[in-house]
Amino acid sequence: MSRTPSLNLLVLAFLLSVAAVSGCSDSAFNTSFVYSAGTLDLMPEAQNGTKDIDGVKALLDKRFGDPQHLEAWLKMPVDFGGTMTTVGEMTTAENGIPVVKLDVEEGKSLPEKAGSIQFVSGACAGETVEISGWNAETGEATLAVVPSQSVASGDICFVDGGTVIQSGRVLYMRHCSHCHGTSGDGNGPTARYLTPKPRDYRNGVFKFTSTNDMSKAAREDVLRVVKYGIPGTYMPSFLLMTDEEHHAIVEYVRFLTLRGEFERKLVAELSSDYSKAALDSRLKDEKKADILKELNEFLADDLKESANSLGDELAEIWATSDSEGALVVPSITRIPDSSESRRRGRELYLSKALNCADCHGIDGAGNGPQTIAFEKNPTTSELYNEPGLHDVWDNLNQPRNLQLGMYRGGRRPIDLFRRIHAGIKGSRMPSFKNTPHEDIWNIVNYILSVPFETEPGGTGIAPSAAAAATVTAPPAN
Amino acid sequence: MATVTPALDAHGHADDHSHGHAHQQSFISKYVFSQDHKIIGIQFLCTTLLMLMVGGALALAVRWQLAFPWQNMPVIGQLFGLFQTEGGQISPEFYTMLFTMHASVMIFLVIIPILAGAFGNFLIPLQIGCDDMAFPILNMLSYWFMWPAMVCFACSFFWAGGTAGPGNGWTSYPLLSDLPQAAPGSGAPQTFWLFGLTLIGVSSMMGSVNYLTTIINMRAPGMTLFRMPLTIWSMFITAILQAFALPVLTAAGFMLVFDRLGTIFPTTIHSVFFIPANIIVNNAEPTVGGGQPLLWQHLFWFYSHPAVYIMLLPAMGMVSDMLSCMCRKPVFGYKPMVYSLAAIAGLGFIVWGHHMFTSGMNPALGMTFMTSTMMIALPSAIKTFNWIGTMWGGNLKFNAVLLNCAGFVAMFIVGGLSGIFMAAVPVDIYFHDTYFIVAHFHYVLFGSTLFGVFGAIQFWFPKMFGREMNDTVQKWHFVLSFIGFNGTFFPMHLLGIAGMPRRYADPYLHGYLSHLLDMNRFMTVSAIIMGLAQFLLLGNFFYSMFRGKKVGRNPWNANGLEWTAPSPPGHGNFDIAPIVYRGPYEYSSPESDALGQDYILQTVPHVAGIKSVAHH
Amino acid sequence: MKKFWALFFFFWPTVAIYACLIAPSRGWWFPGPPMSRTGVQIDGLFYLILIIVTITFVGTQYALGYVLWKGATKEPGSKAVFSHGSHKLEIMWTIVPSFVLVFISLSQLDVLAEIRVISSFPKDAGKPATKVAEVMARQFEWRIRYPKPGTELTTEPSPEDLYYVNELHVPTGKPVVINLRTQDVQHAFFAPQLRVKQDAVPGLVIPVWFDIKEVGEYDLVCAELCGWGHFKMKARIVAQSQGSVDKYLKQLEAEQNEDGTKAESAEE
Amino acid sequence: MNQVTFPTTEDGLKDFMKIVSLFAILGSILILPGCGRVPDFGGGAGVVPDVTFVTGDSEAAVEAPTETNETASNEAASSGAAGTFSGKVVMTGAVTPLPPLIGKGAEVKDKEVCAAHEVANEKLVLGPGNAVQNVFIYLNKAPKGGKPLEVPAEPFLFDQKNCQFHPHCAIVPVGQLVKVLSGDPIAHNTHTNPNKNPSVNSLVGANDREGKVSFTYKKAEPTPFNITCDFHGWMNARQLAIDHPYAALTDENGSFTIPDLPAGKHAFIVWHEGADGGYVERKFEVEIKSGETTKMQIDYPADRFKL
Repeated sequence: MSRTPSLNLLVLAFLLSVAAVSGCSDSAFNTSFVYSAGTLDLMPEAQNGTKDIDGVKALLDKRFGDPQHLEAWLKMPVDFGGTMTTVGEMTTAENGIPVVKLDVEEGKSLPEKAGSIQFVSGACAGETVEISGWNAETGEATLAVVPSQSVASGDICFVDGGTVIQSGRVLYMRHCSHCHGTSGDGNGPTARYLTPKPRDYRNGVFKFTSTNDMSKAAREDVLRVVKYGIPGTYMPSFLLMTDEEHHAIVEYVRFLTLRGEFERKLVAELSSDYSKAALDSRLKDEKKADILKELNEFLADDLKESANSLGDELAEIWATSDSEGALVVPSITRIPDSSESRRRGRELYLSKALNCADCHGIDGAGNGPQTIAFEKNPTTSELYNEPGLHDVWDNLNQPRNLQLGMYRGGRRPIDLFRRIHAGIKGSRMPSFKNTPHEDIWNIVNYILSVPFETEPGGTGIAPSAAAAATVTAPPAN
Repeated sequence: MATVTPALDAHGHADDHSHGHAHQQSFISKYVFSQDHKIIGIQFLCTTLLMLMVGGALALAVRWQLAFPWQNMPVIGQLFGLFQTEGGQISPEFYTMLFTMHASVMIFLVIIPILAGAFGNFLIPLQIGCDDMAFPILNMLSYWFMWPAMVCFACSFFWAGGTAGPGNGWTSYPLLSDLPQAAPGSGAPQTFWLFGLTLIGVSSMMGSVNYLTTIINMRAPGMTLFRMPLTIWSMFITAILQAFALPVLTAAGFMLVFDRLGTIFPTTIHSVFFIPANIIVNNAEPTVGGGQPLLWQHLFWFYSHPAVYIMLLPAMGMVSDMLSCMCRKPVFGYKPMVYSLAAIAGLGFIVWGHHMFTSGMNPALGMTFMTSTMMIALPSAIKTFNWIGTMWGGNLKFNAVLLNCAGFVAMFIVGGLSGIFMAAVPVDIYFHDTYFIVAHFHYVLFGSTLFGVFGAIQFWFPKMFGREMNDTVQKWHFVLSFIGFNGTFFPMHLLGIAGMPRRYADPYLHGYLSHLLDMNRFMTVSAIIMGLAQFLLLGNFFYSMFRGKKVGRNPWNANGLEWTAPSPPGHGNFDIAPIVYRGPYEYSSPESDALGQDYILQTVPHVAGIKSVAHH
Repeated sequence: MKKFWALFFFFWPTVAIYACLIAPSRGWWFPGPPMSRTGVQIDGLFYLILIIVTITFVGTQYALGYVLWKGATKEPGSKAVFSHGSHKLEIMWTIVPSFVLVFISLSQLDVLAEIRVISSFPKDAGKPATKVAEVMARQFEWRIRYPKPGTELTTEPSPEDLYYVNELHVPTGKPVVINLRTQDVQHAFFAPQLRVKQDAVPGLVIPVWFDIKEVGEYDLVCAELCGWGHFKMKARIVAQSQGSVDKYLKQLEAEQNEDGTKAESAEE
Repeated sequence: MNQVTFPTTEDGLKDFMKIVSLFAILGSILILPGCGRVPDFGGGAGVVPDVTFVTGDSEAAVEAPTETNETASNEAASSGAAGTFSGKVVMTGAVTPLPPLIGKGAEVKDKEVCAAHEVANEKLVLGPGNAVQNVFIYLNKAPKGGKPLEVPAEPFLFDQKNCQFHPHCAIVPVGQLVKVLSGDPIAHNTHTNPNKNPSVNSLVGANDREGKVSFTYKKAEPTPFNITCDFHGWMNARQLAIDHPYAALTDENGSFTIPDLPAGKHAFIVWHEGADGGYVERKFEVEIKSGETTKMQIDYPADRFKL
């Protein structure tokens, strides 16, 4: 009888340590990418497809994988890391171990060291083979094992593929995921406490870009945000990472963005006819069986085709956005910052032709009439619950208070020029690309002087620095 | 003579009539809403032991993150199923909540109540020889006020599904704790936390008023102040500390609450005690106000530094009692012990500034606070030497009680010495808010106080339940806890010297800290050992409560009054109202020799008769 | 078994001391030698205290072990010494420590004054040390504001100031002052290698001075809980010759006035 | 003399406690190897994911789209069998015409321009006999054997006057240039919210008659999308980008005509911005006979209309 409590205690201790150890097992808590609300609004058959027909989820996962097993979709404009080569000829050493001669396209060079090659096309596509010997000059790789299938010349294979995206994933999970979420949906555990909300990459929209209004963000833009943070938000500066780390993170963010946008495009193909809502209304005068039949046909050919064309579109727009052509470059150099130029800038700022004050307020305090007006959600054309301007993420997104001297997209004149010229993507700030660049420069000069005005809404002439207290003491609105 | 025999009976059998008064009580009034100081004390003890495990679990979660940053967290991670998509990793704001709640639970729900609440309640009437506390109902309330406090803490932690909770550290410095938008859990959870704090304050205040009155007014005949056991002295001084320091904290707490309510009722309540103007946090409107955050630090530490001694003095007193019993030897320098207790308490009120050496406080203040802080090391030193002196030449009984007391002394030395580094301002400028601090206060609060408590639990267990705890298990518990403890906290000194700041969820981001990961792993493993070891204590405690070996009134052959009462004492404690003839530490005295034993109860009259009887 | 316990209490302080002895070789010690003058002084004081403390530690711990050993080796049944203590001893171990403690605290004062008392800030060639920059802490980064080259730092921003984040460039070999302030909650400016730490308190502008001996990069971290991202406030202090600091500021000024067209022309 | 006796323990208790304490150690030691393998953790930051390269598309799939287009055009060239679909959309049930959005001289933003004339509410424009204007009737996909879309060379002019878009509704062939004009002395911004095409949000200067702002739709849209002016919340227009010629918009008499439809069954989408969910009919089945004109009336129940 003196045993019973002892047994209980044993069991307790046992459970405890088992729980502790099981917490460390590999299987527990595998990280996963979440699907967008749009996907989950589709009718289940559209999401999951059937055994042999891919639904949206399958189409997505086959091209992007999950956080433990990333898929590198070659056509995506992302530097996954590694060197792409083609198999020249394949010889066999006396010991029966095959030696592969790898050719790299002109301009590129083979890496000094190489650990493995991964075949992308050919018989053994998807197979990764360790390299026992490597000659960087000739590109001869002695394979550690014999590939399962025969390797034909012309097969494409990667040398040490995916290294960048790998370290990007690791860095992202350590530094970014708790706000931006594992899948870049801006909904990590910390996100709920932050205003403004962390960016949801999946719309493929980044606010502060150097590119023109119809382009996406360039690598450079994402890099700037990572390095210097966004003043006035919780996005901190990660300046002190190495260049490799910066590069890896930027590429992984691009990867997540493309995944999200690809998902959105797939959903756009289906949502009008096969969303849950559409299904309900259709069931009034159609039979479920017919709809399913139709859906399966659609998934089987139309969507399968468009999946590829959509991928090409994405690749194209993101690639071009990264090119010189997309950059916003002023046609004239900055108008020298003079009181005259500022006065002109203020006139333009207040003019009905440009309407800046409508949102930013006549004294630049970000309190224009638009901020108290109720507006409609442009897609559903329903009124928002709270007054003020909203962005494409449906978050309240008030115009900047220019008196604080905090410039989220950067404080260089060129940054402000680009904000005005290209607008702020995803927000209600329109593009002023047709406004003469001279005028834009005048406005820039005025805006830069606002924090130092002697009295709010003044002439925009900077006082002596001593009177510049308005930076830290803006009039409470 | 005959009247004292039952009291003399070493292996005495509890007499039934001592329980006389207890019959007509219902179960509820006897064991739940009891006004009997013993029951209340035991209620406190069980509650705090439970909370000890809770706080420990939180600590282990913290250690987990430090050893395996951003890896999925076992046990707790699975319990709450946190952050599935994040792979169950602790998110940074949850980390801040973990260490905040660990400190809050351990300080306010474990250490303060277990000393004053549990042992203060149980021992004061027994040791000064009265039948109960001065205000039994107040006493009962002081226990039952802990529950709303615990509920408040629970609310603050589990608000919004387990990942909210105050994340501002137990010191909750403004503005972080003042502006709801400043940090996760600075909203409702922080307010709950403050209410919980206030309720705890109410509970301890009730307790201390009670202790003061009881100790001053209800001592048994002959129990002069300098015949009181050091336990009673320490409880007495602790009660004074609490009575004077608590109101300040309560006031500060309400000031903070009013500041916070300002954001909810901007028109009615809108104080800005701690809020300066034009602060922009989390993209909110700039603040209005002309408050001063430093004010909170002054008010808070004016309570919380004395509170450190509230968390230590009773343990010191109890250890003195236990040591002298286990060494069968009077306490070395009884009066110096009393005076140094008083000195610590006195100085404790004028050293709070040493928590603020880097806060931008006037340097002149820094100098005075440095000197007073240095001085407070003196009485502590005296006590240490006296404890060693007590053990010297003693007839040591190597049981877990003695070991825990020795552990107490050893750990207290470390904690005291590391304090000197922080007392010196220039050195503290470097050590402030590094792990050196963490090491220091864990050595004082865990190393000293808890080892003292572990001993005390075993020492007075027979008086509580009439049974004894298993000594072997207690020894296992001691050695595992001791090794685990030092393995966990001694390296923290080195981390501090290496400049690792506190409250970092991921120190290894910083180049100069990245090599400390392995050491942190080692510390975490030690912490886990220590944590598991506590199950031995609990197991032994509850097992012995029902199955332990029955013992008589005085199993340790100690001198104190409590040992003349039956085990467990019935309602009203003593079967004969005790009369005190001498101090509590007369072990191995000539008189006791005369009785042919190495102890002599305080109630034994020293009439020449006894000697002569012995001579025949 | 008794002996075992006595030895146990001899054993652990020995391990502790051993750990401390090997610590520096394992990198469990200061992050490099002190790189500022006050840093050197602080380390000096630390080692002074360390010596005193170590002696006390060894003395008391082994005394504890010793009395336990005596108790363990006492033959069973023998009587304990009956003593209520000794006045001489009490007085002795009251006086001695108090002298030591007073000595320690006095030895700190001048260094403290030099570090904290503004009136005793070191002079740089007769003039008060130059204010090189304002360091504005915010959740969770350090925003640095330099005066336009050739101008004085103003307490509040002026139009021509230069801004950067998480990287503070200062000249070596002479005392420099920064204005420390915070935009939101409380932070602390902690440069481990320089042994400099000062809280940034909301509503206050606190001048902090230090002088860096050698050119190099030194960590700058936050040492006061400032929210969930406390640990993210990773920055560095870049100590350079005055010349290269000026060069850096010139270049920063150029970048800051970048109007996007120069780059163009450069390419063509 | 009576010796002080210290507790001795019953053996059972003793060894069970020993087991437990051993367990305490054992348990914790188990945890070491358990968690030592940091990189192997599921989830968390430590995991290095494995990366596989995928081409994503099977060859067949790649060619598929081009192929179908060709067939479409080929058949169109060959087959002459075509008919016309015409008719009118009529609202059935109790109809109450909508009050104007903005009365003349009403107190609105930029009233001197926007309230200069009455701004009618074009969400529901009724013709004689409750005929409904601005209803889109179109096929969601080019039919087999249909004509290819010829894109008009001249741009589509999208004007705005008195804070109102003109036209309110339009069908814009994919690839046609859209020029945004303004006849107002104040700034507007044209903000398109398409589903598949990139969104445009650009400022339209005052009295911009040459259409500085211009763009083309690259893809067909499943439904007409909303175009707004963020300065004047009430302004909106609807446009349908489409990649085949088989779409029509009802005129002020609610009537429409879609010529050259290949003979056979067709399912038309009937869409109106006022209809609940947009669709008046998701599938309006029509049988087209070669060389004939199929006339039909499409009923638009008033209760489907939601304000």
